[in-house]
Amino acid sequence: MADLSVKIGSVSLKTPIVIASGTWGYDEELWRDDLLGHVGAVCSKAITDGKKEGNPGVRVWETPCGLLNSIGLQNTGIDDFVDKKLPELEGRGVPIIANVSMEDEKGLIRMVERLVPVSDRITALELNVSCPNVDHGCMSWGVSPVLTGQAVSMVRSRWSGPLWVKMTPQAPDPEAVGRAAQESGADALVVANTWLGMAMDVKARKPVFARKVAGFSGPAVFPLSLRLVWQVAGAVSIPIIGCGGVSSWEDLLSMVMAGASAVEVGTGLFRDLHMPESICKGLSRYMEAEGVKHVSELVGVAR
Amino acid sequence: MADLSVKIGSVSLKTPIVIASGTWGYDEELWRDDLLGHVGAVCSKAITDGKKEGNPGVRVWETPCGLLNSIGLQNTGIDDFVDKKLPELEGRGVPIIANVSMEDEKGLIRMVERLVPVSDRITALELNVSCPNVDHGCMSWGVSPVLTGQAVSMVRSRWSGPLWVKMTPQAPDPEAVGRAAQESGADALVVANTWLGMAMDVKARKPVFARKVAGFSGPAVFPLSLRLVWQVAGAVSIPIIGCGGVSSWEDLLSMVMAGASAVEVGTGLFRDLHMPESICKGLSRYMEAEGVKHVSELVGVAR
Amino acid sequence: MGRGVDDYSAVLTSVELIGEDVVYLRARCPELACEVEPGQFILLRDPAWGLDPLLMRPFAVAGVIGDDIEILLQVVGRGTEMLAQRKPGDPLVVRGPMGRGFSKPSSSPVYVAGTLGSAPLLFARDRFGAGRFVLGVPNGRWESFVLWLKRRCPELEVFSDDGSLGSKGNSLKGLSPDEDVSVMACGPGPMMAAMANMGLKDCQVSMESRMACGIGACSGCVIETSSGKKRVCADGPVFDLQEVVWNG
Amino acid sequence: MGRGVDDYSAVLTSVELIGEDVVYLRARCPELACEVEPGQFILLRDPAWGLDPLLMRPFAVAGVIGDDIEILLQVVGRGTEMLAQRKPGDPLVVRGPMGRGFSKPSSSPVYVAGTLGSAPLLFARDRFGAGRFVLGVPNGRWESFVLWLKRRCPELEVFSDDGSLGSKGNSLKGLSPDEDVSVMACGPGPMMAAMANMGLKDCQVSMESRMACGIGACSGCVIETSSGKKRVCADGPVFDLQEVVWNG
Ligand SMILES: Cc1cc2nc3c(=O)[nH]c(=O)nc-3n(C[C@H](O)[C@H](O)[C@H](O)COP(=O)(O)OP(=O)(O)OC[C@H]3O[C@@H](n4cnc5c(N)ncnc54)[C@H](O)[C@@H]3O)c2cc1C
Ligand SMILES: Cc1cc2nc3c(=O)[nH]c(=O)nc-3n(C[C@H](O)[C@H](O)[C@H](O)COP(=O)(O)OP(=O)(O)OC[C@H]3O[C@@H](n4cnc5c(N)ncnc54)[C@H](O)[C@@H]3O)c2cc1C
Ligand SMILES: Cc1cc2nc3c(=O)[nH]c(=O)nc-3n(C[C@H](O)[C@H](O)[C@H](O)COP(=O)(O)O)c2cc1C
Ligand SMILES: Cc1cc2nc3c(=O)[nH]c(=O)nc-3n(C[C@H](O)[C@H](O)[C@H](O)COP(=O)(O)O)c2cc1C
Ligand code: FES
Ligand code: FES
Repeated sequence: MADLSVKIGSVSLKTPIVIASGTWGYDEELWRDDLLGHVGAVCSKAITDGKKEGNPGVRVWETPCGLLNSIGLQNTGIDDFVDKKLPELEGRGVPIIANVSMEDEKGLIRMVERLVPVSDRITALELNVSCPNVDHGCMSWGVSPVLTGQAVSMVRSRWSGPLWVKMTPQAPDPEAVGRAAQESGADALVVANTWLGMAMDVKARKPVFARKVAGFSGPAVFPLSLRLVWQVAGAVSIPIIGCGGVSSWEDLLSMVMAGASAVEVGTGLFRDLHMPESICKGLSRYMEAEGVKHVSELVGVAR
Repeated sequence: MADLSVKIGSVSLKTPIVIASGTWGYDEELWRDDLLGHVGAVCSKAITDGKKEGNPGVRVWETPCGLLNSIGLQNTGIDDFVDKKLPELEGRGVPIIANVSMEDEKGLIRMVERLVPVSDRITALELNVSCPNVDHGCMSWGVSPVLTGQAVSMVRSRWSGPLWVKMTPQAPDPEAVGRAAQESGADALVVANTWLGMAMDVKARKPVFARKVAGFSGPAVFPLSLRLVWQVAGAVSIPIIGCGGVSSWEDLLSMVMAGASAVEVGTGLFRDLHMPESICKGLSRYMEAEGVKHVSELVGVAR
Repeated sequence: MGRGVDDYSAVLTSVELIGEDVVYLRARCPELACEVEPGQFILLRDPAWGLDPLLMRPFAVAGVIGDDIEILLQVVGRGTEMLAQRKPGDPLVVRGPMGRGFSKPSSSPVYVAGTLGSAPLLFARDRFGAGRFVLGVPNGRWESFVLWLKRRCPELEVFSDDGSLGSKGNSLKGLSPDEDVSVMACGPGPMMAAMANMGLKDCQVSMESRMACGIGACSGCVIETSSGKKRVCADGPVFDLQEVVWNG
Repeated sequence: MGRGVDDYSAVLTSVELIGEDVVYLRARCPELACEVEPGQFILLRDPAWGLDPLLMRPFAVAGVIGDDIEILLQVVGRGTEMLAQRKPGDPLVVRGPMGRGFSKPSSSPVYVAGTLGSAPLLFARDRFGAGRFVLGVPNGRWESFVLWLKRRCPELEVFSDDGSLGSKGNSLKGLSPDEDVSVMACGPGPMMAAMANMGLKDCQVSMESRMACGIGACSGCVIETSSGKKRVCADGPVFDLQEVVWNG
């Protein structure tokens, strides 16, 4: 196997594949080496200040090559994450990215302050200003360059470790949001969270989801995410982590050639638990055939 | 078969299925009744003032459940359309929608003036301010409420027949664009043209398309289009024609329940020439089972 | 009773139409067959599919025969329709064994099934022994399914809504909260809600819900319980009847 | 020579591996078999696929036997891989007959093929009669394909780039612009560009291009010609060699 390790700023990962937030669980049986052996890091489910029940009603819906979800940030809150989850995750041998979901300023600050003392156990903080599945906060920060900049600054002034910002594809001007995040001190950009989609229950004559719209992910959205990675990579100088629909080594390479240093994968795993392994194998074969020593040599080559 | 006829403003169509611009040809053998018998109308390929060669290089690319295209408005120009194509199309028994592509004001005005004398042969004028596959004009008008309003006014002051405006999903504020089109005199909105996507040729290490980005259509985008129809239908009072990824009668019904009066279909036809027939059969069965007399009873019921 | 959480290649060894739109599948998958417990489920995908349908489909394990697992599959949509058309010898991708199954009954077992809900209960009966086995079906279109089930489970008591098969009426009539039995049930929501209303004390129910991952990763399949939202795929699918909030 | 432009249900009647990654398919489709002309093509889709792969795949018709059409298919990507795994009895969706085929040769025919380019030429040979049939292949891995073709076409002249099959070198060596022959060719772009440079006067070439609709509706498959962009699927796939702009 070729050397697949990558660096995202100061963060070293053994492969360019990170499991995206909300698509992996804390249950011990999911952390076996044969499942995560080819994964560079795992993002936690979104963490909010308080515990959240998440959304009622149907939460997942299949679409052609895609998935709509309306989980609504269900999680046990920052205190439980720091006090219970993190200690459990320790010793499982996989780097953890803490996905911190912006709701309001006070909550964000408290979450960061809770994380600072355990920063040595967290590979990076992923600031989530992009969840489309809650009514207030989150995505309404990420669509605006000014608000994104404010949110990033708030974290940056308290958090000295690696700081990733997970953008929303709903931003009318994603380049401006990316630049604002960079100028406010982000170390990397995750491009991007889910797209805004919808499904109809034609039998019931009403929208499938209680909140009507839902987050859209999976292979269907790949051409959109790739375009977004291309756009944002042209506007910033910090590393980019591509996210949205990656399901093959060709997808990963496409993102990398467009300017991403690594990718996050989510929905594809639901279909194939061994996807990270197949991606690594395909990538490795490609690199050996093409005489590529490090993935970094390929970053942005198509630009 | 149930009565599937619909009215879009003053336009009556025998079924709610319109073939989308750029996805049907002028060749005679495509106009057989067994292919178009279940189609309410056919949109012409985009018409521009002068003849256009279209884009070089790869023009179509398959993605998971989707299609990227970069045709680039290849067409023989307004004069050829009026002088040659329209007479050919006459007597083929299918209503024709003229898709007129905005490039600049002068060209648009000349095109409309050429169409006015033959307005009796054109069921509606579909103003295309949304093609993503050319460098200047078109989509740059459609992303802006102000420019969309200007373009619509220019046509409206000269064209007294039915006027549809085909929007772009790339508009940062689609509700505002829809309202601007309505206020400037549009009779209906087509929601929407293709999404902006991209593909990478990993072997060649460069983007597949010469223009890098391309228009994204097909079943993959359906959840996005449905959401857009829902949004725009909530903002305007003129009829909406849903477009993007429709490939089944359930898709059509979803669009209708979200507020569309009819749909346009394109990419789905490439996969199944008999799709309009299957959609009509499914819709008919549904209406009979549910005691629905007219499609119009279902418009917006999910809102 | 562990969750395996892995994807395996399996081979279909038998495909049999056993009712209107109901198919019996047998698939060779030794890794699973030796591990799976009654009440656990698996997810299926056809490797010949492209990326659509995208997600795997969940099915209860209806029994184990040597290296094979048994499944009863009702065609209700595109995924099940495509799966039902497969032939012996065709490959399948199988994920499992998933979820927490039935606990060993503490007194004599009673099985209560609505149509396809009989699948996990057949497996439970194989392991925990025969007892009353009550089946409710809507109408006479279920006749061949009922005949098939009866060969497998001769003590089957059949109820149908319209009386065209077995006794007319509600399959729950014969149940009483005072009996000292361990009930295991699987069927439509209203049937199980009715059981909850009867106040059955010792009753385990196997639940269904739309799933994306099936492994406990996405929180997509939660149901409401007295101790908050729980994932059907990882915390269930078997729950205590009284724990489930039926109007959640 | 009409374009049929319709989708039909066909049934595979034969599937045979005839070379490394090359499969011979025969499908019963009477509507097409009675109409199709040499040089025309069809599009294929497996009805067992979901919506992915989305588009149909184009293939030349390699012959007609009664109600059946013949196809030679090389596995090069996911669609062809999935099609190659189908078995006799499986259904297919077929669109066609598509495009404009070869015109009747005006003098004695010469067929020039690069690997799979032999498919439409086999059909042309069936209709227009035998003549020189030149085949170019890269290397010895094409041996079983060449043997298969030779049984079908005993006059086959084989050239290989590395000399491991037939004569070493360029299959075009024996061609001359002065001969009074009607050449029909199908193969990789460079081969056909080289023929254009030789100045062959009477030469029809069958072209390939990525397609979306295959019926002339999308303008996705255009190539550059001396009279502007033309659609391979509707204006071709057979063009006059001199009409095609080879660096377009
Ligand atoms: C734990 C569990 C055990 C099950 N056991 C059986 C069994 O033994 N036999 C059997 O026939 N069926 C069983 N089902 C139901 C079966 O999973 C669904 O009928 C099937 O997924 C429908 O797929 P489809 O593509 O045909 O339908 P579609 O409606 O086309 O499916 C679309 C989507 O909805 C999901 N979905 C639809 N209905 C259900 C449902 N009721 N439950 C979960 N997801 C659904 C599908 O997985 C898919 O993601 C079980 C479901 C669960 C959750
Ligand atoms: C007129 C015509 C006749 C053909 N005849 C034959 C034949 O007789 N035998 C044979 O083996 N092949 C033939 N081909 C090529 C064949 O269509 C492609 O190899 C096939 O479509 C590849 O599909 P895939 O899914 O395996 O590859 P992928 O690369 O996975 O396909 C992805 C997409 O690219 C398109 N595509 C890829 N390569 C080509 C290509 N060379 N031409 C057109 N579209 C392509 C596919 O249709 C699909 O849309 C012909 C092509 C054309 C245009
Ligand atoms: C079920 C589900 C839950 C998700 N939860 C979160 C979340 O809590 N926080 C977050 O930032 N993103 C969340 N996402 C988005 C994913 O992390 C990822 O950005 C998105 O799914 C696109 O990638 P994919 O196409 O590979 O899945 C979720 C996605 C899914 C499908
Ligand atoms: C090959 C192709 C060419 C197209 N050309 C045009 C065009 O000329 N004018 C236009 O308004 N839309 C054009 N479109 C967009 C379609 O009309 C339609 O809006 C879009 O494809 C979404 O619908 P669908 O998913 O059903 O294809 C084109 C789409 C395709 C796939
Ligand atoms: S289906 Fe994902 S948690 Fe249960
Ligand atoms: S493939 Fe659509 S015009 Fe040729």
